[in-house]
Amino acid sequence: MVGEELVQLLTPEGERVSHPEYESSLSGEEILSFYRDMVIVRRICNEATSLQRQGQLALWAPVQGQEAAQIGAGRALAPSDFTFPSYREHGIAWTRGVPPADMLRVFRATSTGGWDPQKYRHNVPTVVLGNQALHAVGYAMGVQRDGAEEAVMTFFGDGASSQGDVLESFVWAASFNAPVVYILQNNQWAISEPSSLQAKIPLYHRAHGFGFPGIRVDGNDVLAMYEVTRRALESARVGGGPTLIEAYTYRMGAHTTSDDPTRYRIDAEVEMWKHRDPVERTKRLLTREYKVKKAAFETIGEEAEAVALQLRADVLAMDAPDPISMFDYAYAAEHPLIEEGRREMIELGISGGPA
Amino acid sequence: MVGEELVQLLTPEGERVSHPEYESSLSGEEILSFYRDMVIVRRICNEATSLQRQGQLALWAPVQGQEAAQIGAGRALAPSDFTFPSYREHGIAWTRGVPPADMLRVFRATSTGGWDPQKYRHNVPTVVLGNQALHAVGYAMGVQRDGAEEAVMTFFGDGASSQGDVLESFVWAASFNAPVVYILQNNQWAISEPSSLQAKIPLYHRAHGFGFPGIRVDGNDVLAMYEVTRRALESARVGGGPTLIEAYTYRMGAHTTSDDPTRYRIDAEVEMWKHRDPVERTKRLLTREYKVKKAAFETIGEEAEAVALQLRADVLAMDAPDPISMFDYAYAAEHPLIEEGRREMIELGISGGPA
Amino acid sequence: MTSTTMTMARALNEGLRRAMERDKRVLLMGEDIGKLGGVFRITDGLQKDFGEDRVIDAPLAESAIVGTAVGLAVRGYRTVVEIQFDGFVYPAFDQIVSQVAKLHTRTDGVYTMGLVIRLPFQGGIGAIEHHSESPEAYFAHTAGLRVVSCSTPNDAYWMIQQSIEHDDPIIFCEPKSRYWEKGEVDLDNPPRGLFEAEVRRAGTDVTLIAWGSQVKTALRAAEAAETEGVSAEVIDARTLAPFDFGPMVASLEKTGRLVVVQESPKTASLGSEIVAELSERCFYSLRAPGMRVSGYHVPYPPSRIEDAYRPSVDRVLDAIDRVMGFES
Amino acid sequence: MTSTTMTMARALNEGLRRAMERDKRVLLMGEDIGKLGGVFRITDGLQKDFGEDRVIDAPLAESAIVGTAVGLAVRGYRTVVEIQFDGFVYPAFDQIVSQVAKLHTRTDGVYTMGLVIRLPFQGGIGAIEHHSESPEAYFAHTAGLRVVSCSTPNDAYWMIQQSIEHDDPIIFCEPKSRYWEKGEVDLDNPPRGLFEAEVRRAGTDVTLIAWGSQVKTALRAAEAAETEGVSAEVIDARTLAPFDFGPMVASLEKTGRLVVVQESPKTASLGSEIVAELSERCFYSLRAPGMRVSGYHVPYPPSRIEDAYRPSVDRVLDAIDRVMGFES
Ligand SMILES: Cc1ncc(C[n+]2csc(CCOP(=O)(O)OP(=O)(O)O)c2C)c(N)n1
Ligand SMILES: Cc1ncc(C[n+]2csc(CCOP(=O)(O)OP(=O)(O)O)c2C)c(N)n1
Ligand SMILES: [Mg+2]
Ligand SMILES: [Mg+2]
Repeated sequence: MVGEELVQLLTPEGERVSHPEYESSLSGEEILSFYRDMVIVRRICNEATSLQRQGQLALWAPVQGQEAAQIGAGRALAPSDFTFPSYREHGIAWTRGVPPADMLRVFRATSTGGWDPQKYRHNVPTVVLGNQALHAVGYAMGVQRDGAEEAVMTFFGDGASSQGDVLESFVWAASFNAPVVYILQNNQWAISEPSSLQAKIPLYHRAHGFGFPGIRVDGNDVLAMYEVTRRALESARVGGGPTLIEAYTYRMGAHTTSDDPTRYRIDAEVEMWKHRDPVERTKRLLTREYKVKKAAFETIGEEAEAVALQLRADVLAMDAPDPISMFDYAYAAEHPLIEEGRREMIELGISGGPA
Repeated sequence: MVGEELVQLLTPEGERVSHPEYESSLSGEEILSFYRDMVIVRRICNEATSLQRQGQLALWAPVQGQEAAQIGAGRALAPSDFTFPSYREHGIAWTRGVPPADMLRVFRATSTGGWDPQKYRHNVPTVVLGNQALHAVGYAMGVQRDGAEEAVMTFFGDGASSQGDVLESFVWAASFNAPVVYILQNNQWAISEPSSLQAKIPLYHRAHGFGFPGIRVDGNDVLAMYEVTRRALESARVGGGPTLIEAYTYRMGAHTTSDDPTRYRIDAEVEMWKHRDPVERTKRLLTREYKVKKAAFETIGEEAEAVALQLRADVLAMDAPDPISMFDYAYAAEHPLIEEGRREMIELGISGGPA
Repeated sequence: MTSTTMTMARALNEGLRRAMERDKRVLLMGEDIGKLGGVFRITDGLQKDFGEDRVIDAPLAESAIVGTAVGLAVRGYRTVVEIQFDGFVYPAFDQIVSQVAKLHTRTDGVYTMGLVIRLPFQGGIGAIEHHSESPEAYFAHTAGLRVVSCSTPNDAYWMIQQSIEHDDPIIFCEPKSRYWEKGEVDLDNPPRGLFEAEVRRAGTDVTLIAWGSQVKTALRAAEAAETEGVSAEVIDARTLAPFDFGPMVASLEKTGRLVVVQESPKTASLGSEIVAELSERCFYSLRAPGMRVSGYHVPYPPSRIEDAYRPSVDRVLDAIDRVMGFES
Repeated sequence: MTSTTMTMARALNEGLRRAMERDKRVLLMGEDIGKLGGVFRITDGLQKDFGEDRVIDAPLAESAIVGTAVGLAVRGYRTVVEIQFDGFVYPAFDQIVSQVAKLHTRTDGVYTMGLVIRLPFQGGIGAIEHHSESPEAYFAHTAGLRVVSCSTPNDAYWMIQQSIEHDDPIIFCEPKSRYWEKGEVDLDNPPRGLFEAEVRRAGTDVTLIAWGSQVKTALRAAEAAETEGVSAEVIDARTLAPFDFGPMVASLEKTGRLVVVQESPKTASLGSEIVAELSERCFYSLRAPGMRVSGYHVPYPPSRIEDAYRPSVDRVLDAIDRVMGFES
């Protein structure tokens, strides 16, 4: 896996390696805070998985294994940047300040969005594979028209990379030199399909054919993810155009809690990737190089527990909305069929009326 | 325009040039027959244009300027290969044996197809940009399953190269190693949009990003088009997978007879391309190198006249179909709404009944 | 009142211009809409006057045209998208159905999808395949969208402006065969609200409902019926989703007879909707079942025989005869 | 007669297997249909038995899945396409509408588009967005296509085979919420033709028409109505395009009252079509207007409240009450 074409600054063993073009600009403190984010995101993910098992969520899409890809990319964002996620970007949501409970609303099936995308400058999840890539380019065209120094980031998987929308967005991003950074999380699988079905050569090459840079990064190396993303964002903000970053990583868990990965992949593969764990390698670096003490790690662990506890409480308190709320935002303006629906629901006693 | 990246074997002046990878395998006789094809296709095109001006066609999409791209590619096909054209492939249709009058049925608006695609192994035109690229890959997957040594060729323009269907087809062709040869006729314009709007770097690079060869050929050089296409087809037939050939050429005429190119392009550009004319340069080669005499050219000119004369007669004899024919092939099996429609049409006296 | 005569094409052009002057966040995007002014010249001269940043020639990819317009809407822009012909809207269908129609809901109203998708639709211009379709039912069926259609230059001028100002996404259907017909345009006052139907001709025996290019067919059928002693009222639906059923009900209460004239195939069409809904709302008034005169259930035929496919005055008269004769 | 009990999921699996055994040119294509057997396990074990050449895991691109199936049809193959969920069919809409529906016509019948597009549809499984849609009206409205839906394991087993053998392209709608319900399957004889409706319950006062998962809702409503003294006939439409109106007309001539139960929004829906067509065919028999119980005109809501969106027994009973009370 490691080769000339993969940007890596930190080995699975937690050792630094140098790269001709990138070097880490992060202080020990910053790395620790990245580590903290990763631990918390993993804890959120585990809590969500257990909430799902307990019947409190309809579904969950675990992010485990991809924490470095997301925290590295997410921490490189400026507050004024804007992000268009797919459905597994819990780590990105965390870096954008989305409350963990809000991330779970879609999965508790009480909402199709979950948070105020304008407040966090992070759009709600897009489930139809690839749709969001075009939104990102369009938004970026708006940034250009506003003369703003902002970048836009969007996310998709190795599977979604085959969708026409993603590929058309490459055409457009190149044509309009749009300030977009694509984070392609190649987690090796699209449900049961290996990434080799979507591409016979490394996915980051796609960008070159459209005329913009594509880079493969060790997606389990939070230092490399951060540096490569930061540079791409900076370039985008000042008119350098789009970049495709392929975060080479692994989905440690199931596709979703509905999935059974034993049907299509072997344990040995998962085992191999355990050795490349993004959280562990960062911890090793912190321990050895920055002499971070056990106590500090424990504090972070406790913090993560607290987040999980709060999350659980928040989720359990999350009731199904009043059915009549389905009419609230179908249209911005008045609509006779909405009036008719509301009326019928009240007449049938399904709802007492609008809140 | 000429550069390392462009395969050219014959200059606009009609002089041979050598290329490190390709050389012409054609005899003088063969080149003369290619020339003949180009002349006839151009004559067909001119006749169609004047038929349109005289109100005999609803529309015409001129191919003038692209004769070498199409005759070079088309003559490289084996009879058992299969082709999926767009709407401007009159030269390809000619090489496949489609009667010229049949090519005009769509434009006389008496048919939405025009010929028997199975007989000529050449599908009827596809008007929705890019759709045909996927059909070609699917057909090629069928070829693979049949264990046949056949290749599939499909055509699209610089504009259509931006469509999701074309790009998805690249994913699939690469993934299944499908025996497909793509002929991208970059004629510099998509109606009023210059090809620079669709891509900031040469279009043939797209293929590389998907993991298969892309080659730019002087599309006005019939020798180069033939050699490059032939090799791509041979490779495809024996499991070598897809190739993208960008034929760098020029649409000398209007997009269609409805178009007014003076609104978006300057005369000087058209003038420049006149000097690169595909027919003239072949004639120069034949004259100088093969000592082809004026009489031989005249014979071909007469042949082309005869084709045009016959075409005109055939088109004028082409009546509007009986309206009731619209029900003939909407479905393969019985359908109550078809029966209802037929009945109504007869009752209203619009038709006397099925033929 | 300033009033002037112009074609529908020109009226749309002027309407777009006014909307762009009024609001800097209005953009136009589509294929060949810049220098060429669009294949129908609806955007003629607008790129010259408003610049390439506001009148955007798009790479040839309809899903991208609509998808980027969604992103622009998130950024606060209002994009008027031109789809070159009806038959080329389908590559954008996913973005329209999954995103344009739903993002307002999904964000609890944070984002308004104030985008207008202009669709030259219906047949009658002798075009080749895919240039003559009537896809309005697909969009009307889709919750989250609105669909309107103009049939006169005056409506074109005002409805395009009203659509751009409206906060919900609108599929704006333009009857391409009427682009070059002239009519009076009142430059000061809109004829009515965007979501209102209009009675184009008063009558007492039968109600004809049509939209876009078929309004004219209905009017001509009404004239022909008059000579046979039948008084037909003609309603231009104008808003196709939601329908403005009020004037339709009022008319049916008077006439008791209904004929819908549309170019799309009949099955699960807007005609089906009108007949179904009015059969409910006017059950006691209806003296005959509502009839639909529609395109046949076949792919749009070669245009040399399109006149036999599209509703004709004869076919409408035949339907009028049938509803008039029903009680006998 | 060999008969056995199985789930609808299993019945589809067995039906596919039989079709593949019978005809080597039958292929399956879709996302995750190989090792995984599809997210609903409908193709479980088929790749193992028929090989990767006949059961093809597709790259994630629906337009390509359908577009390549068109190419395979040109080559003489019959491809059964699995769309993973209803809401993911839209990226393929263009290929379906512009190619699948039209290539037979365009080639004067030279190519038959013998492909089947399997669509797990309708809601009721507590899923997230885009996994619960009812897009059947889009396809029924499209000339050149046929649409069918099964509601029992026996129908599933036979209808999938009949669809594969049929020469026109078929959108095969599978009610995903019923995949795991069991029923008797007759392995020897098909229950009836593919394009025939079926009376699932005889009754005399009101006709309920439904398809897919809503057949069960209608049957339960009929039972509940029985206790209130109303005898409801339930017709499973089975074929949605074209509809088999014969049994519907026969039923209405008896009952004079019509309620259609569907999950899609009401506007320009199949329910609209049924009401419009039957109001014409049964004008004198109808004692009340046909009613539609439908999904509301909103994007499919979060599934915690989907029960309020989908037709419920209560809503059907309410509609029955309304048609029963109409003449009073
Ligand atoms: C257009 C569309 N088709 C199918 C699906 C169903 N689906 C959801 S996730 C998924 C796999 C995506 O894989 P990938 O893009 O690699 O992302 P990952 O799940 O690995 O993060 C599929 C097929 C979908 N959401 N959208
Ligand atoms: C999906 C789709 N969108 C739009 C059109 C309308 N249209 C027809 S030809 C054309 C330009 C195509 O340009 P190019 O692909 O370069 O081919 P060329 O005409 O130059 O041969 C356009 C926009 C179409 N046919 N299909
Ligand atoms: Mg993946
Ligand atoms: Mg071109």
